[in-house]
Amino acid sequence: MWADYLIWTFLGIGLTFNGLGVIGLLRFPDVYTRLHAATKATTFGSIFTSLGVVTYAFANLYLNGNSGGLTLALHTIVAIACLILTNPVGAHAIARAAHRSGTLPHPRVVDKLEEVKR
Amino acid sequence: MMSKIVRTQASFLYTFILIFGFYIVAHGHLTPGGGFQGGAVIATGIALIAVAFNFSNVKRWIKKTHLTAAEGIGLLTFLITALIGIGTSFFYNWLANSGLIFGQRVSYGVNPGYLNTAGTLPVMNLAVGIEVFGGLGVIILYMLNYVKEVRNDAS
Amino acid sequence: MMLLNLPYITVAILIAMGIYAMVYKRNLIKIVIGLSIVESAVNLFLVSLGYRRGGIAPIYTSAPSTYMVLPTPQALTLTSIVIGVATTAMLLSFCMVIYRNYGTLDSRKIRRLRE
Amino acid sequence: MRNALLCVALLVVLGCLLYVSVNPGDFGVSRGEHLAFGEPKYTDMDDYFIHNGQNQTGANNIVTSIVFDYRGYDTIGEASVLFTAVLGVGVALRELRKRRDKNDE
Amino acid sequence: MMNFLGNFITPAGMWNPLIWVFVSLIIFLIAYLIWSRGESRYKKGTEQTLPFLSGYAPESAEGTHVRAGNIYWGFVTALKGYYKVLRKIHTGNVNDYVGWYVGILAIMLLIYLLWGGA
Amino acid sequence: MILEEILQVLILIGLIISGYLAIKFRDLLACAIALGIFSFLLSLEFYILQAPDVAIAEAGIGAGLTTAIFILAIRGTSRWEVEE
Amino acid sequence: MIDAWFLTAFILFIWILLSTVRAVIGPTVPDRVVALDTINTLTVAIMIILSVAYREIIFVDVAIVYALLSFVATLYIAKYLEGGI
Amino acid sequence: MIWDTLMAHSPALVIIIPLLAAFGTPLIGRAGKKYMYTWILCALALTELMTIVMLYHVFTNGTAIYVMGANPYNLAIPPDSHGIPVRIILTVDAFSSFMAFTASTVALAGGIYSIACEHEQTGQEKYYALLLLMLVGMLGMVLTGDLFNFFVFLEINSLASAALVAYHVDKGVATEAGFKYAIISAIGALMFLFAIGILYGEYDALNMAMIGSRMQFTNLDKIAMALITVTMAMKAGAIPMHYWVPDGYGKAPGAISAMLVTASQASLYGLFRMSFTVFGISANHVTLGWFIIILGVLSMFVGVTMALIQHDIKRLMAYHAISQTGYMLLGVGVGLATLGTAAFNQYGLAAMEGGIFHIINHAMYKGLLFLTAGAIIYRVGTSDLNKMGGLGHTMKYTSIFFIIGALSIAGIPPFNGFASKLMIYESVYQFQPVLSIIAMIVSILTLASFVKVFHSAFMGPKIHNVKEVPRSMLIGMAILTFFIILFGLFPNIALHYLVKPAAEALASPMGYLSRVLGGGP
Repeated sequence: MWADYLIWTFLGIGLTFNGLGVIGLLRFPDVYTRLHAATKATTFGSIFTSLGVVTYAFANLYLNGNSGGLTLALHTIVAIACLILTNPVGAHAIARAAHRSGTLPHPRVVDKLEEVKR
Repeated sequence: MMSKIVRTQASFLYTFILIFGFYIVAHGHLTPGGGFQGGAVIATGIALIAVAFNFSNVKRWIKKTHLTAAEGIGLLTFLITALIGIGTSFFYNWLANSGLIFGQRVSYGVNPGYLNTAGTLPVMNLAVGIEVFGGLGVIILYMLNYVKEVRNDAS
Repeated sequence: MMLLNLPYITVAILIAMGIYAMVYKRNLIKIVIGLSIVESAVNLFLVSLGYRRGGIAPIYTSAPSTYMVLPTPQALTLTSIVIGVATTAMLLSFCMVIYRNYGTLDSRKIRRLRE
Repeated sequence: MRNALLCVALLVVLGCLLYVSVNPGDFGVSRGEHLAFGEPKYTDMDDYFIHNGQNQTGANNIVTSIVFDYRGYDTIGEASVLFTAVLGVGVALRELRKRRDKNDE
Repeated sequence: MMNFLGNFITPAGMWNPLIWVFVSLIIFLIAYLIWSRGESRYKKGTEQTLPFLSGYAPESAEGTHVRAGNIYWGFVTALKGYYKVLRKIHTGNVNDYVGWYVGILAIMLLIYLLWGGA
Repeated sequence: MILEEILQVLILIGLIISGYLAIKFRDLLACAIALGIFSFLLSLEFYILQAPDVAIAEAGIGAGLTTAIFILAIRGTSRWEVEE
Repeated sequence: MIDAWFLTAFILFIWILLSTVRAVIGPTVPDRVVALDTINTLTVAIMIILSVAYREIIFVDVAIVYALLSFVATLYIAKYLEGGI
Repeated sequence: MIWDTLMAHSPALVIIIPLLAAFGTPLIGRAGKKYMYTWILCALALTELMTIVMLYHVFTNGTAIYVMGANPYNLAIPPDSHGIPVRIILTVDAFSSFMAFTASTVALAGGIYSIACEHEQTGQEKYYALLLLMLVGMLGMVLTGDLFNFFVFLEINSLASAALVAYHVDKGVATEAGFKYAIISAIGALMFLFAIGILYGEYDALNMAMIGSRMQFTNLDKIAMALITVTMAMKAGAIPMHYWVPDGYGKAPGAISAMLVTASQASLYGLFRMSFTVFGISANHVTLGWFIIILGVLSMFVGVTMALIQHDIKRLMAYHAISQTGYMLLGVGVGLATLGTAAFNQYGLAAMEGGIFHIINHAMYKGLLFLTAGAIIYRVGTSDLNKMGGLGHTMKYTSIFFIIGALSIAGIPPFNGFASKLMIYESVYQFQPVLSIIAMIVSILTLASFVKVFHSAFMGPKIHNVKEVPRSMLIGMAILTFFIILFGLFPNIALHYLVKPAAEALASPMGYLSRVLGGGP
């Protein structure tokens, strides 16, 4: 069934990216890079796992005629939208707070934000 | 006051949280959720506003007295809704299966759910939602106010 | 059998941990944290009491089954959660006032009331 | 001394809680078996709710129907607890300014 | 119908508060009679009420008052060891409050589990 | 079904770890964060135990409000467990 | 047979446990907040996946609430670190 | 007709009235203080009236049950439920209504007293709302027949009490006391909830009668029993867990100290109710009874000896409150230890009557004493006995009230303390002479320490230039004094109408069970 393969593909992509994000969170040297890896990759990955769910829902709707599928897809899309809306803002706030609280980037070559502020 | 990005997003998300909280409250008898959960969601919206914007502005927008009044009114609505049933007994569900508003009959078993059912439950959900929203919101505001005051005194 | 009761074992460990924090930690906020852990553990206990293997959530939707988990513990847990947040908020506000008056959160120093 | 005694007490409490969690039924008294996770033995009250809740209250969500109808009295107590806590926070964090002025007098 | 003014029956017998009040009133009456036959020349506010302290002036009004901390000094001193223990366990520390609760809980758990059987 | 059970076991272990962290940290802010993680995992456990009502309540109150209240309280008092 | 949905949720949870490691060792508070944020995102993903696994549509509501609200906690911590509040 | 309806619905109305008033108080308080005072006093008086109506109802018709939300209000068991109660059932037997009467009386006196006593404080509408909520908590605890509902009202009671203990925020120590009280009661309540969870898990019921009838007394039940009894004893202030009592009582506003006594007694009610009704059918009475007796004796003795060395007037009285709680525990414990044996009818019931009678007596005289202490602090400004003296010159009424309270607590006839103490002494003597002798010694020491208070506060030369306290405070004290003298001179009234039915209701758990589970309206 093509729907199943699509779903598995989406889930696989999502899992991979989430895993990459988490590995980045673990392995990167300072807050900013960790933040980069964690937020970007996990948001992306979560979108893809949720897309798998949406695909499942539409497949259910069109192939099996299950009317609950539409609700599921709609709610999932709302959840993804919330993630997309909130995650980057949270990341931004953390990065700013980390900078302001004096956490330094690890191999400190140049700090543009500090220069701009000055 | 946080950065402009956060503020913009907060002012947008606040409406969203409000709508979603109201959805949770109103669908309390059909889907997971209900008065407490919806009220807590809306109160978190207040917490979001309180953290994202300058506190002096927040103080101007959201008055503690209004929240306390909302709390009291919600509780009184809840109590009086329960009290109306005292013809039979306190907390009697006098609207259920009566055919009036919220009084539609449901048959046992699987159904997609209709908003117009469950008697006094939606009313109580709404009342408790208002109460919890007021209560938790006012707790956050009290604490913020106190923290600000302490810091002003220290400086 | 042992493994299947794992939620209860977790509850026991969490309660013991929370009480440990309440008895041994000197910081008032730490004590409140311990209390809140105990409270969460009790909530978990209540919810897992009502679990039935293979049951669905006690909500009638389009799900075909009517073999549901027990609803009463969930209702009790809702009540207990709100009570917990109320208690926590009040205790923390007391902590703030105490810090203002005493200048410390150390429970060994906060004992003007003794004997 | 104090620490050792408290440790013993904590361990006893933990032991009893663990006993609660792994209890396989008590010397042939069958009621105790209920605490096995996922297999409640006696469910008569809850089955009543599950089977009659929808007819009696009209709510699809049985939990809501319990919270607001069958055990509505608890709910009003809970709402009062929240109200109490708000009042308590308000009492504790009352206006400081007025108090300071009074102290100055 | 019960008798309101009747006897108050205890396991060992009975007792009636009204009779007691009556008797004590009589005793007070006798006491008053004795008191009224006393020296009538005694006047308040004159020198007669002042204590005679070998010619020294009496202490000020505040000084003659026996303060609360001094009352039962002997009793407290006699039970010094007992009070020492009591003072020691009243630490006023929140941890100890919870600790005592947990301790009693543990003891009671043991006792009930060992001897509480039906 | 076996995966569900293992998932549950893992969540419970995570609960114990995060609870331990919430007690262990000396930085109260970190404690609040650990308590937030605790609350997440607890909510996930409720979700798996088929209690969505409770999960929503725990999500709304445990994850959002309690953390906020704790942080406000830490701001009103002091951040470190042992001052000096 | 192993359900693909449960398998996904399971692997996602392993990621969560790995992020918890960062919360444990993170040298500074911002590190821990990043871990919290990651756990939050992954929890939302798990909840969406599990709602399909249990064939319960309404469970997605919980995920929405999560996605909306946990962000507030992050903001509070961030503002604390900035020295706001 | 209306009278019948009122009586039938009185168990619900008793709680609804103060709850409604409490919810409305912050709204009314904005209109003005006069309106608020009127509102509060009306609510308290109405509650008192409803309690008396309920008392009458219970006295004439036997144990009343009220099912929340059922179609006839007294349908405990729905016809299609195979004999299990599903809703929350208020079960009001004589003991419950007796406790409700005590609580509302003290609350009425406290409410009137507070009007003058707290008029300088800010946030008064919060104070009165909390006072009403505390009353609601006590009433809910004593009226309910459902375990979880008991827990909820316990929480209301403890949170409201903690907030009120911390009411004088400007003092600083008050907040400390409030914090301690809140934390200890919170952990206690959580353990109680855990016990409820165990019982629910085993028997799938939350109704006390249902649990009592299904009780098998397995090891799990023993654990639950330990959790419940220890928590309740802690909340009642029994000795090894009494530390919050002097802090909380000592730093609370005067009227609140008086109400805290009643709040502790509501927990005491919980202890007795649980041990007699829920566990009493199958538990080992002797173990449970001796547990309560030992707690009682310890409380009596340590409480009074600690009180002797105090120099803070309210702290001293708080230790006496602990010591008097010991009498109640002793009396009822003897009743429990002999329950089911021939000795019960011989002296056990009398001991229980004494203990229960002591509850109302203690609430009245200790309430009065706390009110007088509040009056002294209100005028003098300090609670340190070392700095007092000569108040009797000017505060005449207060000193008279104090004398009455002090003589009553020491068990001097003709005040009410004597009657209950006499019953306890005599019946306990037949059970175990040593206990009775200890009780008498404690009584003597009580008198001694009150002589000390009276001497150092009211006697001696005039040190403070103070006036008599305002009239509302005097009225509050007079209400309690009225009951003290009434019960002292005519103990048969209380004994016949209040205490005997209460003790008999408590001693017959089977009656309770069959009333609830008997089915039918």
